[in-house]
Amino acid sequence: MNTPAVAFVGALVLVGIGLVGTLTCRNLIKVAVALQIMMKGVLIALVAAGAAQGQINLGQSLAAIVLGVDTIGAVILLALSVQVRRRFGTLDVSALSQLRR
Amino acid sequence: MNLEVTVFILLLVGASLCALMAISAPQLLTSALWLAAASVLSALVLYALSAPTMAILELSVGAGLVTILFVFAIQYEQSDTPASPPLIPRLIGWGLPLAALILTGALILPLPTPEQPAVEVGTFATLLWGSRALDALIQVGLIFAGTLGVLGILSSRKQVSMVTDTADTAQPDRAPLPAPPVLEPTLEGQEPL
Amino acid sequence: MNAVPAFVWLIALPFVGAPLAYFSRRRWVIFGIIGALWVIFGLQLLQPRSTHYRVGEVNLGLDGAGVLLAGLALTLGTLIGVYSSAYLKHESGRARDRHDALLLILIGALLGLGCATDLFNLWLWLELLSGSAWMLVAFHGNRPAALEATVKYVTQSMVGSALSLIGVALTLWQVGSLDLARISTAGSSPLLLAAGGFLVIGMGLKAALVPLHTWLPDAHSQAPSGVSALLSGIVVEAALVALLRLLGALAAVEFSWGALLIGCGCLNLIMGNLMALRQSEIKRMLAYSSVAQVGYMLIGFGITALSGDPGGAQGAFFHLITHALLKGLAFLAAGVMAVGLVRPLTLADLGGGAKRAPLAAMALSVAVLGLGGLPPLAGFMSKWQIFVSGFAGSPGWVQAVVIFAALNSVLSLVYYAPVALALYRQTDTTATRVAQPVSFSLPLLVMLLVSLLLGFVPGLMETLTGEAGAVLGSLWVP
Amino acid sequence: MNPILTALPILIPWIGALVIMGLHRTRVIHGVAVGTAILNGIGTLLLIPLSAEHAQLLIPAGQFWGTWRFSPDSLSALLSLIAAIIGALAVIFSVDYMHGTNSADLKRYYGLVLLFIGGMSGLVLTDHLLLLFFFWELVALCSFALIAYYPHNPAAAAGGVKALVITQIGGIGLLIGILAVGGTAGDFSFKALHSSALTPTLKAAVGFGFLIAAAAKSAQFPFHSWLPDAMEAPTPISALIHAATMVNAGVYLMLRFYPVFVDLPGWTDCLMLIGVVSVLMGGLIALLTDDLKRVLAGSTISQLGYLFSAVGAGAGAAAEFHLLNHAIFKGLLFLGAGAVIHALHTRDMGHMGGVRREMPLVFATFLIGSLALVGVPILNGFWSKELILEAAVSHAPGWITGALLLGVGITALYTYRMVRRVFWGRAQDRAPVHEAPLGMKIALITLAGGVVLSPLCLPDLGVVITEVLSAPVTLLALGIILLGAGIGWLRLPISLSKGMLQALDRGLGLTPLNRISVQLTNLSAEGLRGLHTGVLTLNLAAVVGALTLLMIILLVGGAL
Repeated sequence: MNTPAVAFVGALVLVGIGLVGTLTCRNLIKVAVALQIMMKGVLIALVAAGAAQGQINLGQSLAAIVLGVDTIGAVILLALSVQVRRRFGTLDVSALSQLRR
Repeated sequence: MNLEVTVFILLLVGASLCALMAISAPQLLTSALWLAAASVLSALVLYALSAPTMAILELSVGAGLVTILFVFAIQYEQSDTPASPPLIPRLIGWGLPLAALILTGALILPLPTPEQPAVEVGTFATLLWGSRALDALIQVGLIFAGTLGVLGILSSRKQVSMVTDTADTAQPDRAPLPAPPVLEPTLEGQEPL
Repeated sequence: MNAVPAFVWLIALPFVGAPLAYFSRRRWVIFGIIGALWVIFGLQLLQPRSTHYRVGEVNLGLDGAGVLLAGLALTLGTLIGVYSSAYLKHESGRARDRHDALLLILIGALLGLGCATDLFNLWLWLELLSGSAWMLVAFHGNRPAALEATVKYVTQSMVGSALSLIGVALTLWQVGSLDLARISTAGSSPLLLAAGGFLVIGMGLKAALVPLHTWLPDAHSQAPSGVSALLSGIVVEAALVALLRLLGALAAVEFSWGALLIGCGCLNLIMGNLMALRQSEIKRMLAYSSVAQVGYMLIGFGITALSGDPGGAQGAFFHLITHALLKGLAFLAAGVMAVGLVRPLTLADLGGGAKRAPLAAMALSVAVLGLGGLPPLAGFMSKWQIFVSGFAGSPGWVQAVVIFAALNSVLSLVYYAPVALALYRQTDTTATRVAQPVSFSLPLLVMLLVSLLLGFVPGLMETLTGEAGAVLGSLWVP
Repeated sequence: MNPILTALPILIPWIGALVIMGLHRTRVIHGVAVGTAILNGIGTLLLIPLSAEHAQLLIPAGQFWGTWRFSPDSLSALLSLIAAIIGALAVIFSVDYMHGTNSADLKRYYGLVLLFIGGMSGLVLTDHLLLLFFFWELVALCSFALIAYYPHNPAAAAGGVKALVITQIGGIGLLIGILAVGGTAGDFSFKALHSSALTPTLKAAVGFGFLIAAAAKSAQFPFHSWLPDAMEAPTPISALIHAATMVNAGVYLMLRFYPVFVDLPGWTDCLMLIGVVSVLMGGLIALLTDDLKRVLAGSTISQLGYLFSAVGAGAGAAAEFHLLNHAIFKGLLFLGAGAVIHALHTRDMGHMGGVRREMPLVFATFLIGSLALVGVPILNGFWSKELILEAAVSHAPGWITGALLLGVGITALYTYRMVRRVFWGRAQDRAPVHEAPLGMKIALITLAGGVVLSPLCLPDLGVVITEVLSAPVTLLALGIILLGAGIGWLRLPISLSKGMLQALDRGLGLTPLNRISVQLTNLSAEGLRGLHTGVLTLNLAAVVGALTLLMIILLVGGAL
């Protein structure tokens, strides 16, 4: 196995850990942390895919844009959690379940 | 297995461990710091993949800016939510992603080496600002939308004090129907069909 | 560099316009920009189709499907812009400016999405689309329910984005390019198969495939009514078109994507209908019914993917149009009905609706009955086209699916019919007619008339849907 | 004659409906409605010469629709006339019946009635399968809205939705049939059904699809349960839609396409079986209920069952004749019942009785209608029912004839019971009532005249008379009628066996099946709603679960 392949597998593991985090964490901010971990995995995966094709700079530029998008997502999610804390008094996602059925 | 691959594996295992710590740490602040650590290690992975620009970006934005945001949000909240058990059984929470991962692995491994990798023309800058200029521009639009949205979300406290949770539009002709003062939908206890 | 075709301006204008609308703080700016968009769109229609424009390495191309999406986005966008003038009358000026700017960005994202021919570009447009949609759902961020809906929408969307990006990375690994045309010539490989899987989940989340739909009923019922109309009418469907475009590029992969789509369609139908059956909140019921209606489109597109016959896609595109009109109409009318209510609009509140707001009542009942597929309303005509293509020369199980879908439209009548009934059975004797502002009645009237017209003269859209269907059909030639 | 006149029976009522939408004063609305209905009756008469000269109205309607073709023949002219004339009488009747309604509700009422009358004419006149489906659904929509007409009655809303849903389920049969025909022959004219492109399997699908649609529309077993619930409609509506016209649409469909499907194995047997079971089921429903209108509804199911059996036995002409007669006498019975209900403000026969003296005209006309329903000679029901029985004797298996004869007895029994309970006996704790007003009288007398005179329409009346009078089955039927009425007169302890009858009704009526399927749908809907927990974590778990599942599918499907 060459290095990009190793990196890609590692990236998938990171995405998997992120998924585990979104499923096991109850705190909204921790869910945001888990999403960040997923995105780290995605960045590595994109760059590794570019590297495998000898197009490392293509992979880099895609990853740079994804990094921007993902940062905006994180900011929005954090702003939302600030608001959630204000309205619901807690960050526990189980409190956010009034829209049910 | 040569040295290069070993270094890679070590870095990735380190990043994964940090990630695991981040999602299992009881304190939010610890969690954010572990995330920063994972970010630094992934930046190293990126560097090792000979993507130095991206590594620097990840270090500054991913490990720096985002961590600051997280810490800010956590400090702002001052919340020390005690660790509560997850909402779904741990077996599912761990098992489902693991199963997805294994199945994906079964599908794609071993990752084939492309037969004739294209020879790349241009540097990171020319690619980002030349070839993918459109994407960069769309990203600017996204940043604008996100900023507006965050402004909206964070400013809604003022509206509450002004409008006091009444209605989205007021129609003076029609008195509001008797309703609970809260805005939660009343979904319980419906009449059957 | 070749001459810049008109549609590039079409895409660019909203991004210039959005800050302009936000910072100028004048409401007419948004209408000016939308008017300019219409002019450019008209000019573009005069030009030959499938024009291309390169920005760097990324190709933009306007084909039949793009024209259809653009036309629909502009129509709905204009009407909702008008509608919101009255709907947002009591909001603060800043909030309204924000709404307008985000609306423009949403329209721009829809226009761009229709033109994308590059996988990553497609993903990014979709991201922009959902980004502006999130923020519009969060418009009533001071309400806990809206906040909750936004949190779910954002989080689930982001998981979807991450999963689609894994698909993008896998494709890049295998093909070395992200151009959809290049990908379609790459042949079959397990990597592309896995990439397809990740992309179906990631983009399917935004297109509300069951069981990835859980964000939809919450978000669509909590957004302001005009925004719900846009979200249900076109945003979800645009994601579906994006998904189909990239699946079309993966057509050479040895897997029956068509069967997968049809299967998902059946799931969407039954799940959406059964969930909508017991809802008492009108907007939530409409949101669930969108899940079901996406099912019809999935079946239509799936038939094309299965056999390469463009008829199914044509029917699905027609259904996309009629659904956008009817569901948009239903949400707008429900918004008019809900005026002055503190809590969500329920079925019980509709009593005497025909007396209070005759036009809105008419619009809502035509919309729900049309969605339920009663001939000769537009909703029947589009379902009919899908059924016809599914029946002619398809394998037996597809015909069974068609019968299943037809049965489902009866099921949907069980929850649609009471809405129409409640409006006209005037239990609320105290109801008096409430004068409606023009900005409420005008969009309702336009959509009502157009949807009625489409029911009686379904041929009107034939060129449009035919071209769009042919675009998707050509990808799936066996 | 100009073929454009063919469109009159559709256009006159629709234009009238549009005009009514713009009116405000109730008196004017009544007037315009009656005027339109009468004008429509006259306009529809033109169909007789038009059908004689095989007029064809062709309207090119674009690529999707093809050519709209309206071509009246004797069958469609007959049905269109029934719709127009009974429609006109129902509208005249409504002037009194709907007296005192506010103008908004009245506009809705007359608008829908007129829309319905036009739709019904369109349904029988068109020669275009898709257009047929359009009219088919249009009349269902009108029926739905009119059943649910009364604002404060939740049973009305439920009955309306039930009728709509059940006829829609049947409508799928029609839809599938049309899909198959249009998909293979590429043409929606009725001729396309004869196209050689239709393979035998496909043809069978079309035939049985149409059969399901017809059974649902005509409230035949096992789809009959909507008709009794539809009795929440205003009574003129029950007379018009649920006795005289719309329920006949199914019979029309069968009559129209009988030549196409007669060779399908099992098709005619199925038709006869449905008919026979409906005859008995309907009779049972009529026998078991205390609600006057439900008795009539059960009777309608039962009489339509005779029509189905007759079509199945190949006696198309007899079926057409009975269809006409049934429309007249059942329309009469419903309007008479409406007059009584209007006066007494109840539908429960337990609270009636003794109306005979107070409403002599209503009583006389109702009696004529009842005798015709039972099949007493020389009234119209007698001739057509005997013709059907005769056809059954010669073309159907013996047990079917037996069941039909049993149905004759049950008819006599429940009719006797109904007339006795409403008109004889003592007036129980109720205010005295007066004879029906003028508009009602006009409608009742006209229809009663029709009951006596309609056999005269038959071109070969002499042949029919000799045929019927010489057939042994006629005597047998008359004997059974006497027996049935005698059981009623003796008041034999039906109540003792009522439990048994109810069990039979429940078992055969598939009410449990019906209820179970409704409950199953509701339960699954409720159960699924539980799945939407609204908890983010679980939503995300569903996403990851879907990813896992899809990966399994891809692994398996990609390996194949």
